[in-house]
Amino acid sequence: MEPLTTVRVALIAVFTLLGLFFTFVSMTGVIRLPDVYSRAHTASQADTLGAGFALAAVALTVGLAGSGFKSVLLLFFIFVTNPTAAHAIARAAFEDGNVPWTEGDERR
Amino acid sequence: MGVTPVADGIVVPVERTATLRATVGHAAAEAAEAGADALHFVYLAAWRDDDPHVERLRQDATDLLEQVAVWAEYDLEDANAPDLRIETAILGTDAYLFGPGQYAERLHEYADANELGTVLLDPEYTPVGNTALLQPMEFELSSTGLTVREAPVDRPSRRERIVSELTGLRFGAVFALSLLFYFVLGDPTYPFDFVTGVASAAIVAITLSQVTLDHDPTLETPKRIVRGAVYVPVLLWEILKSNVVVARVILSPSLPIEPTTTRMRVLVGSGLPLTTLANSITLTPGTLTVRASDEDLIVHTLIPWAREGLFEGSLERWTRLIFYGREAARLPTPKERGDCDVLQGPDATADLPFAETDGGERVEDAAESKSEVTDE
Amino acid sequence: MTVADTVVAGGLTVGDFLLYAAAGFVVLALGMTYRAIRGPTMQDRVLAVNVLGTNTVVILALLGAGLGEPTFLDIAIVYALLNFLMAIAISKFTVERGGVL
Amino acid sequence: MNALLPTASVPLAVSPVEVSLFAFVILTAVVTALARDVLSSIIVFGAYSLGMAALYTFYRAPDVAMTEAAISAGVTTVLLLLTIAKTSRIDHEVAFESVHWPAVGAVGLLGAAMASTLAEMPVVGDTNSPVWSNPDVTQYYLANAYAETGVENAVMSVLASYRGFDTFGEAVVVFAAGIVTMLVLRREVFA
Repeated sequence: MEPLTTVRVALIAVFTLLGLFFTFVSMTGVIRLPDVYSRAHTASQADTLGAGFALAAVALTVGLAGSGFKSVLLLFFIFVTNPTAAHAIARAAFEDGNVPWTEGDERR
Repeated sequence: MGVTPVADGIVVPVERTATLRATVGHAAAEAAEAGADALHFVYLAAWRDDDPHVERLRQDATDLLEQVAVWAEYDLEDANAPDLRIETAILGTDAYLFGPGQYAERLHEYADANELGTVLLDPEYTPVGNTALLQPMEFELSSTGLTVREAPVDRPSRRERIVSELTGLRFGAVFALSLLFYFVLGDPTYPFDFVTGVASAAIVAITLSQVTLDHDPTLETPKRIVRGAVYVPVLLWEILKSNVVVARVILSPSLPIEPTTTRMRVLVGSGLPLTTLANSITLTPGTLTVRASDEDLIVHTLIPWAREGLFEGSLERWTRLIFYGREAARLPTPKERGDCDVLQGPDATADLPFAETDGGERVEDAAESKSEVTDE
Repeated sequence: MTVADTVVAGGLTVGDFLLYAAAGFVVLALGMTYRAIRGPTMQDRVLAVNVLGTNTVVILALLGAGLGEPTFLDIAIVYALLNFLMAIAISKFTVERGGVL
Repeated sequence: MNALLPTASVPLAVSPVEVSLFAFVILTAVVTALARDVLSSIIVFGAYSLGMAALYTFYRAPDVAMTEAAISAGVTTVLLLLTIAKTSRIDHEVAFESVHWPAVGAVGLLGAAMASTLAEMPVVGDTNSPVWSNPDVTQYYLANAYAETGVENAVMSVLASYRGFDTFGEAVVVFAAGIVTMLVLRREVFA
């Protein structure tokens, strides 16, 4: 294996695993956290980062010259749309009169 | 059906709508003014008594009628007519009601039986679950000899005008952007892709250029893009840093979170700068923009560390740098300006603004939902 | 020879590795469906499905890279946009019934 | 490059991706069927469509996947939402329907009967499947389709002419949909 390929393969592995890790954090958060607002935190953030790492790994595998550019474009989309969607959902909850959870409340 | 009833009472069919409170107020005022001797509120049920699981629906209807009666009593006292009789009833529980005709028929029967002459309608009332059927119902009612009126209450429109003026520059910008997007995915040297690309971009530009941009692109635009490009790595680093912190919090068994809602007055323009800032806040873990209106951001924070970071205002400064240049970025932090409030928890400095979320008209709604939430 | 075919260890190529990662993402998606099913509020469900959508996009991209089919990325882009549309439409719907479109 | 077709380099019949995707799709399908609240059902159905489309993509049918995503996850969701916006929504105390076991049994039996034929199906991309190993049929169609049916597109000639009875029902549905569309449009325009 050429040294450059070794570095690239290593980076792919690291990025994929990081992506899996942050998506795992996101899933744990979505399951564990007490209300829709705090769940929206991990859903929008940890998940965006997880997706970002995984897509970076994909871009490295495919190669930027060819279709890799598309995964960069995809990454851009996710970074723009995910927080917007999370905001829309949180705002819907807020306008529905959902009171944010504070310490001592029952878990929902 | 009998003789035309004497016009000395008002009947109002009710349902949970945004204009119900105002309708009740109007009905009370009208009844007091006309010297009517009874004010009736009826609930036309879409279910039958022998349906399964109907208890909850009946309870809901009863609650609503009680609430309406309380409002009406209060309003009548205000109008100096505290002796006016208020009656409530649930109608139509013996059969399913289909179509506005049957709604009108039930109302007419009830009005006859109680000698009521006027029907006052909530403009948002939904017979058979559909506002569009209100007019057919009014028509049916008008042929029964009852006086039918819609309460003159408006629902303030929440939709703003989003269509802006069409200029050549905006059209060109949208066209160029969509064409670029198409060519990135396709192959511009291949004639088929080229032609379909131009056609699609033209369609997009014709249909959407009036809603996509509300300012003409200027010489500032490329500068903003360059400064934005500088911002991206900074933002990525912030995201990574705080993601690690939040991941530690979420994965720790005791789940040490302290969620609070905060309000921050930010000094960026509306439109794209505000969107950028709100999205950046949402992207950095621990903070989530819940509402963004004018210059007020309502931000939900997961841990105190994130709240402190938010009030330091570095994201706000970056947004100002991107959109207005370096001089604009020098300003005191929101904390120093005193532009931030904590809305929940022991450090609360202001109330949760549910009342003002909708121009004030949904105060009751918000209160209702609040109690619903705590009931669950 | 492309990067996807590079053998890492024990006959496992980078492509295979990415496929296993995709399977891992699907397993995480399964965990996420708990929230979509449980709720309790409608917004919780929308949130869960939004996260699931992002996951699907990632899974598609990983499949594309792992199987050597770059066209999958085009599908992933369509998904990302649709997913966004769905989240916005449903959130708008739950606040303002019938306010979609 | 040597694409990782199941027959080429992966000896096992199913890969972990398939297994997990199937689990996901079946779970969401069951929840869609059992949820009592229409809105929850629609939302979970959206998730189901996403999983289904990923599965189609995995089986190299990107066109079907694209349609599934656009129609099922996009258009259908919006149409269903509009529909319930026009009708009333009733709150349910119970989140799920009770399971009707005889129906489950009947569906299960039918599914099992269908599944029993699975073993006879060729693997995706199998070069020993009749289409490949015995190319006479394919060649026959390619050579004679136009002369015999007058349809220029060979795929269409098989679909609508050689297998005309198979696709008769489909053609009726498409025809009906076309008529309805015309009727609706006419009314919208002229009434």
